[in-house]
Amino acid sequence: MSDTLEAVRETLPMPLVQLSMQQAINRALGEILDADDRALVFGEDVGVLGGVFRVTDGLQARFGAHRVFDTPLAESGILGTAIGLAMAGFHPIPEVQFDGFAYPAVNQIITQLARMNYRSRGTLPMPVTLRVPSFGGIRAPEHHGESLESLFAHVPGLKVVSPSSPQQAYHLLKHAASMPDPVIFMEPKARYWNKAGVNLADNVVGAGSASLEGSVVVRPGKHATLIAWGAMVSRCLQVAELAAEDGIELEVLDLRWLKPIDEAALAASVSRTRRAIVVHEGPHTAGLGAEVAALVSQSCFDVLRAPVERVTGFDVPYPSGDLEDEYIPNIDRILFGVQRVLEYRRG
Amino acid sequence: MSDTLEAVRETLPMPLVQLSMQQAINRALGEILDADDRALVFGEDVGVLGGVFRVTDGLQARFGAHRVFDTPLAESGILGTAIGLAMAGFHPIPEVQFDGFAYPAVNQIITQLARMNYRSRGTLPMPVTLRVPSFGGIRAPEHHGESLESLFAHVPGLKVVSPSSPQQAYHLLKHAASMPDPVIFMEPKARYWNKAGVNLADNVVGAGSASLEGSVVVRPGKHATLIAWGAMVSRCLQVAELAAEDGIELEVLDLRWLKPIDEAALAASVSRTRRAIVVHEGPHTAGLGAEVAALVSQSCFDVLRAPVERVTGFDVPYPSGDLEDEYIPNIDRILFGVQRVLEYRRG
Amino acid sequence: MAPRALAATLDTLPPPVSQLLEADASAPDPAQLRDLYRMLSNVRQLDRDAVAWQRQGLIPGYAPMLGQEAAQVGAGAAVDKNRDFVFPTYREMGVAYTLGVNMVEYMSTHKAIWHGGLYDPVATHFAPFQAVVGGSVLHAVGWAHGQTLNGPGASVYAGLGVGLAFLGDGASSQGDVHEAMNFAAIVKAPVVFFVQNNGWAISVPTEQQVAGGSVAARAAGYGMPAVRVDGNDVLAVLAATQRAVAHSRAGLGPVVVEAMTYRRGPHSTSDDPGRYRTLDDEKIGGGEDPLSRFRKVLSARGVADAAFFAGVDAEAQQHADDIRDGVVALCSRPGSEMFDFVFQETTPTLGAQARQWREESEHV
Amino acid sequence: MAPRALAATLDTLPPPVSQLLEADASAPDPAQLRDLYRMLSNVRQLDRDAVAWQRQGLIPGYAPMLGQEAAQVGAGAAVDKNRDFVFPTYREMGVAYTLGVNMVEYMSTHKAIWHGGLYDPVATHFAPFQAVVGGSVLHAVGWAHGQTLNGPGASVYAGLGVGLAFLGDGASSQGDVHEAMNFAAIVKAPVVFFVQNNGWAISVPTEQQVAGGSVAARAAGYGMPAVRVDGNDVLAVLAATQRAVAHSRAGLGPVVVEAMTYRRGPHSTSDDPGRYRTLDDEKIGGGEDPLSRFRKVLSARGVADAAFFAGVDAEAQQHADDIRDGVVALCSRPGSEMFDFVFQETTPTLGAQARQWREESEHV
Ligand SMILES: Cc1ncc(C[n+]2csc(CCOP(=O)(O)OP(=O)(O)O)c2C)c(N)n1
Ligand SMILES: Cc1ncc(C[n+]2csc(CCOP(=O)(O)OP(=O)(O)O)c2C)c(N)n1
Ligand SMILES: [Mg+2]
Ligand SMILES: [Mg+2]
Repeated sequence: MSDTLEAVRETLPMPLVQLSMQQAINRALGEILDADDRALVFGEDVGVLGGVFRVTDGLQARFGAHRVFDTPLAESGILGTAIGLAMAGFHPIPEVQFDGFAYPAVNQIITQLARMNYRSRGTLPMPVTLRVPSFGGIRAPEHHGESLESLFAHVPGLKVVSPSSPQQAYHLLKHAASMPDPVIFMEPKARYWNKAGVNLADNVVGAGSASLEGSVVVRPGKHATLIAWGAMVSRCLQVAELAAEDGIELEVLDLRWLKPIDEAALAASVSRTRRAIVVHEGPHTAGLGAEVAALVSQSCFDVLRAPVERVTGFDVPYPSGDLEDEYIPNIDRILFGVQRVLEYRRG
Repeated sequence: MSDTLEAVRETLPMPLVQLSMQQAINRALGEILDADDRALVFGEDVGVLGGVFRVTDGLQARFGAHRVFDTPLAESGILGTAIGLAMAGFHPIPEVQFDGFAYPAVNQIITQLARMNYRSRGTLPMPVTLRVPSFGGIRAPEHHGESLESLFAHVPGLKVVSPSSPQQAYHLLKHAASMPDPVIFMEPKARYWNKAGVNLADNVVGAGSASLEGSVVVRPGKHATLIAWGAMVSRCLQVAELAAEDGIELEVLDLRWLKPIDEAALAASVSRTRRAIVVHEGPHTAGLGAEVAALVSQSCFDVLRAPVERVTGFDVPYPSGDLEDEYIPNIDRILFGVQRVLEYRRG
Repeated sequence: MAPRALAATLDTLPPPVSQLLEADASAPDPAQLRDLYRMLSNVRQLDRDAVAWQRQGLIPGYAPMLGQEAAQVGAGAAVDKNRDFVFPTYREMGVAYTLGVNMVEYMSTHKAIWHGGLYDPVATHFAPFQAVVGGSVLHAVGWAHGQTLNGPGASVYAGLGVGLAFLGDGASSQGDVHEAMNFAAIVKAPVVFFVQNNGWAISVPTEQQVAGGSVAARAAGYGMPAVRVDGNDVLAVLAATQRAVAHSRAGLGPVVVEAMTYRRGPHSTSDDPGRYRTLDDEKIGGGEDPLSRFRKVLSARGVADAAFFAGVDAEAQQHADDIRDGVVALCSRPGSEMFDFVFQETTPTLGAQARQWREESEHV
Repeated sequence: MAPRALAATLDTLPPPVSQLLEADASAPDPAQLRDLYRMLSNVRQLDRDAVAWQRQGLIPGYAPMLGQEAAQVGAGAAVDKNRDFVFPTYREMGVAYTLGVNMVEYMSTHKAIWHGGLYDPVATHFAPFQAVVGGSVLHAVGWAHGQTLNGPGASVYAGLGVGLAFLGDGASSQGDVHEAMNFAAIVKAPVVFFVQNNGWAISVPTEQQVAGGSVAARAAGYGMPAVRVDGNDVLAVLAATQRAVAHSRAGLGPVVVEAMTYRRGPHSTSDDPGRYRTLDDEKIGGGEDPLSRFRKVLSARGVADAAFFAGVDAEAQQHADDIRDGVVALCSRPGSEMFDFVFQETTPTLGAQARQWREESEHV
């Protein structure tokens, strides 16, 4: 396959292009479909319409309705048929239209997709990349703003990743689609429309990281580490900017892979800063922040100067648009968390 | 309703009776159905058969097929109709036959059951007690040995409880069924058949605790706290017994309520022992142990003498019976965890 | 392509149980006929205005029901508000209106104030606004089975309360809908599955959605009767729904009603139908406007004239304006309500979170 | 109550596409007939023995298929092992046998060695043992749609590979089965939904499970043909399945085959049918034993005699004994395999867990 990719690459425009995340993902999907004729894109409204977020725009026209197709309105069906297609040797890249509509597919995801490789003793791999427009922040109707990473990360057999920028999205999706295991690809829909420069060359992802695995430090700092993913990364960068005005240097770690978690990167960063705040949109209890806090509390036990703070959504159903800003960690709440870890004194 | 309960109580046999957990739950269900004529018990095979574990044995004969009934084989349907029945003023006590078959119902549980009270601004309460025979240890087929507490505990709007003894099971189920909110009642099926004395009088639950809320210290100790729930409680008691032979006094805390978590009891115990090991069957990453470890690491930051240990299932699909003992935390693995916290020295 | 409303009819509903039908299905008298038009006109106006409100920035989004007025008003008018219960989706504005739901409270969900809407579902017999496609269909079955369990004696009327589950052609693909129909047919729950087959699920046409072409046709497989009806003919919808309700009310079990209609507008205000259908498609698929059709019927029967229509339409504009004022005046709910309605009995953890939220958010 | 096998037949499968049928459905010749009996006898023996193994403590549990031999062997014999693919439940031992799956490897799941069994699903065209009721039905649809996408050119034969989804009457209640049938019918996937309606889902009789009484009858609602067949008549099942497979193979889309049979044994070795049915029920519901029925057919046709049957049955006993030896010899898999098969490409976290497991468990 890499030969084909080589060929494709030569026809690509110059490396740095300005793309929104939605465009970056669209471009990545096009390249994947181009390079791998077993790749299929399907889901609700991904064909003629090009997806409710236009992420699959133009793909059906380009690759045909046999490779990019609309399914009936049934998420369990989408995942179940994806599994069957993988058994038939295809590389399905299904979409679930919104985070909150992945729940009907949870049974197929957990009992089938995540287990088929195991159950079959490796004879039936599941190279399925499930795209899920995720997280909140767009004043959408109910169930259109949810964070399922904790649910997915708990499931043995799944890998979970969430890009925070167009650059990440483009490269991580291509990487995920090349993997022989199921990957849940959580797209932060609040960031779909923000443009940024994307380097289309391979292996140029993240600030200084040459790897598509693991986490990335997106801003170095020394007083505390903000750990985030998805849309919370840019919010944490804003917080770091503000804090810098007061002389506080916050490191921002984009966790990126939510399963497996890059434990080494977490430990390395917090060993340096000795203080950590994990930030996420999903509810607090049993959120992925608990896992991060537990890992950091263990690996940095000797050096931590304050308990790991968790600034998260509350243990309430994701609220309606009007209350969204009260629910999602906002700059103030994150700053309060920073303040708590900085001012912590042993009792 | 308490008048009716008063009357029922007078007809009960003498307080202390020997019951298995399966019998204790059966008895509690009978009393609930007796006292509350809006209570309904339904699910797959709960009627004529009396449940695959005989937990509902005799209830259909006693209360009629309109109050104790078999449903078609459809878990989403079971939960969805339970929600509708609750909207019609009933108190449904549905059963999902096994943990791993709750997944098809996850959409109804998360997007509907857990949210209806919120969505309706408190006008449509959901007094639904969902019984789920849970956890592993019985050498059963696939999907019959899983731990869904982390998934459930993360969902805003659900309460989650797991009894560890017949005594707990009897009282907690009656308590849960009297609550106006949805409760997931996770029955440790590996403990269904162990008999123990049950005090049928109200408010006599747990070692010394008069309350049905929160956690219970089931064995006091001073060198470290073992935190567990369900079938792992008795295993931790065994561990404590063994450790005591070496002069190590382990406290065992039965977490009991998995949502809300009794943060005060956790903090109180570990503040005393200054070391903690949390033990559960479910997979490690994003398991409920992460939440417990994060909470303890925060509340006991100043006094903790070692990182909180998590002795859990691995991040692998629940294995077949033959490998079950390799997967579920066994006495040795728990003892290794204890050893790690006791021997920990700051680096 | 022919107008969808003219799709082959199907009617397997046995002849009505006369006694019970009387209450439910006496043919509408002139006053009732005029009332139906009044409702159609109000609903049409409010729907059009809501789209405008979105363009004006008053509400962030809306799901128009243009073209489905007859289906919704006809169905809603067959409901007994005292004992039946409606389980809507996100597009049943017309049913809500017909049931007398306060429309400002209803519209609050589109203003992103509260997901379920601010109306009281218990008082209105109209379940909370539901965004999960197919999500509430099983609730209708459970609720309806509850009426059977209560027994007819629980009501002062003869017959059972009936649950009305609203669903679309797209929703019919969901597993839950199958589970609901099977459950209902097994226990003979008094529930009417009211399908608005409006030709589209966002961009996907019914032909690519409903294998076999008809949701009503599936009823036979469950041993359930069904009626497929011209969903743009308000009287036909009313009559079919009344018959279905009467059947269920009599304890004879569930019924599927499939109203063949057409979603004339976009899926929602953020949709762009031009991407998946032409204006010609819309014209042909939609057929004659349900309101103008009904105006002709009323005129032909001599029940109403142009002056009546003009008066009603003007009144409808006034109502819509009043509702707009109410929607403008709608304030955000206090953030504390995020915590207040999670449980009937809150928990210590949630209490602590609410306190922290208050400290960090309210006083900043 | 009449024997279930005699339930009204239903046949909406159009006349066979002759050319393709030839490969699939030439009427069995005497050798093939004797082979069918051989398979029935082997399956019967192995099934009975497996129950005994459980009583003896050799395996912790087993789900007997007693009474369903004709349904399973008949269906299995219609499969082309080179291009079709079977998606079983937990009770398709007879299909596995017919397909030539190594029975020791198959039985390993009942010995609690490995959930999916030790056989290679890719080599055998028999998907892993599946405990989720209805869980694999959608996989069959996806796999079958993949055959359409591959195109007939991908095969050296004329026609498509066909997916065979096995499901029970109980499974038919699951939402996934509806989603599967709808998907399949929309895309005309070459899939045969083979329903063994054996009267029971554990303790729940079909009458309380399948509204309308027949899974095959639901096919019409999806615009799909169906055949309901006497599931205890191996030749009838074979013929029906062959016709269904030929239909799908020709690109004409999915088919439902409903084999009316009876679960003569308990649901599993831990079940106690005495709690929910009488011995009389069993006798009447089961009708005549499928094996003795087939023996009569073979005798009447002069294809086999008592000596043949005795020989085959003795051979079957020998095979079952050999398999027993294999099952006895089956060793536990090393615990490290828990970690080895989670992913194709393992992760650092999992690697660390495997190391810790090894340190704490292997060396104790
Ligand atoms: C379970 C679920 N999946 C996907 C969606 C996204 N979605 C919202 S409406 C819709 C189409 C629904 O079509 P239909 O049931 O025909 O109703 P209509 O919109 O035509 O009224 C989709 C796919 C959803 N809300 N819920
Ligand atoms: C999703 C799911 N729910 C519940 C169960 C428990 N269970 C196992 S078999 C069975 C009955 C299945 O009946 P049917 O589909 O008719 O197949 P049969 O057992 O008769 O072969 C049940 C309820 C399960 N395995 N999977
Ligand atoms: Mg529609
Ligand atoms: Mg069965």
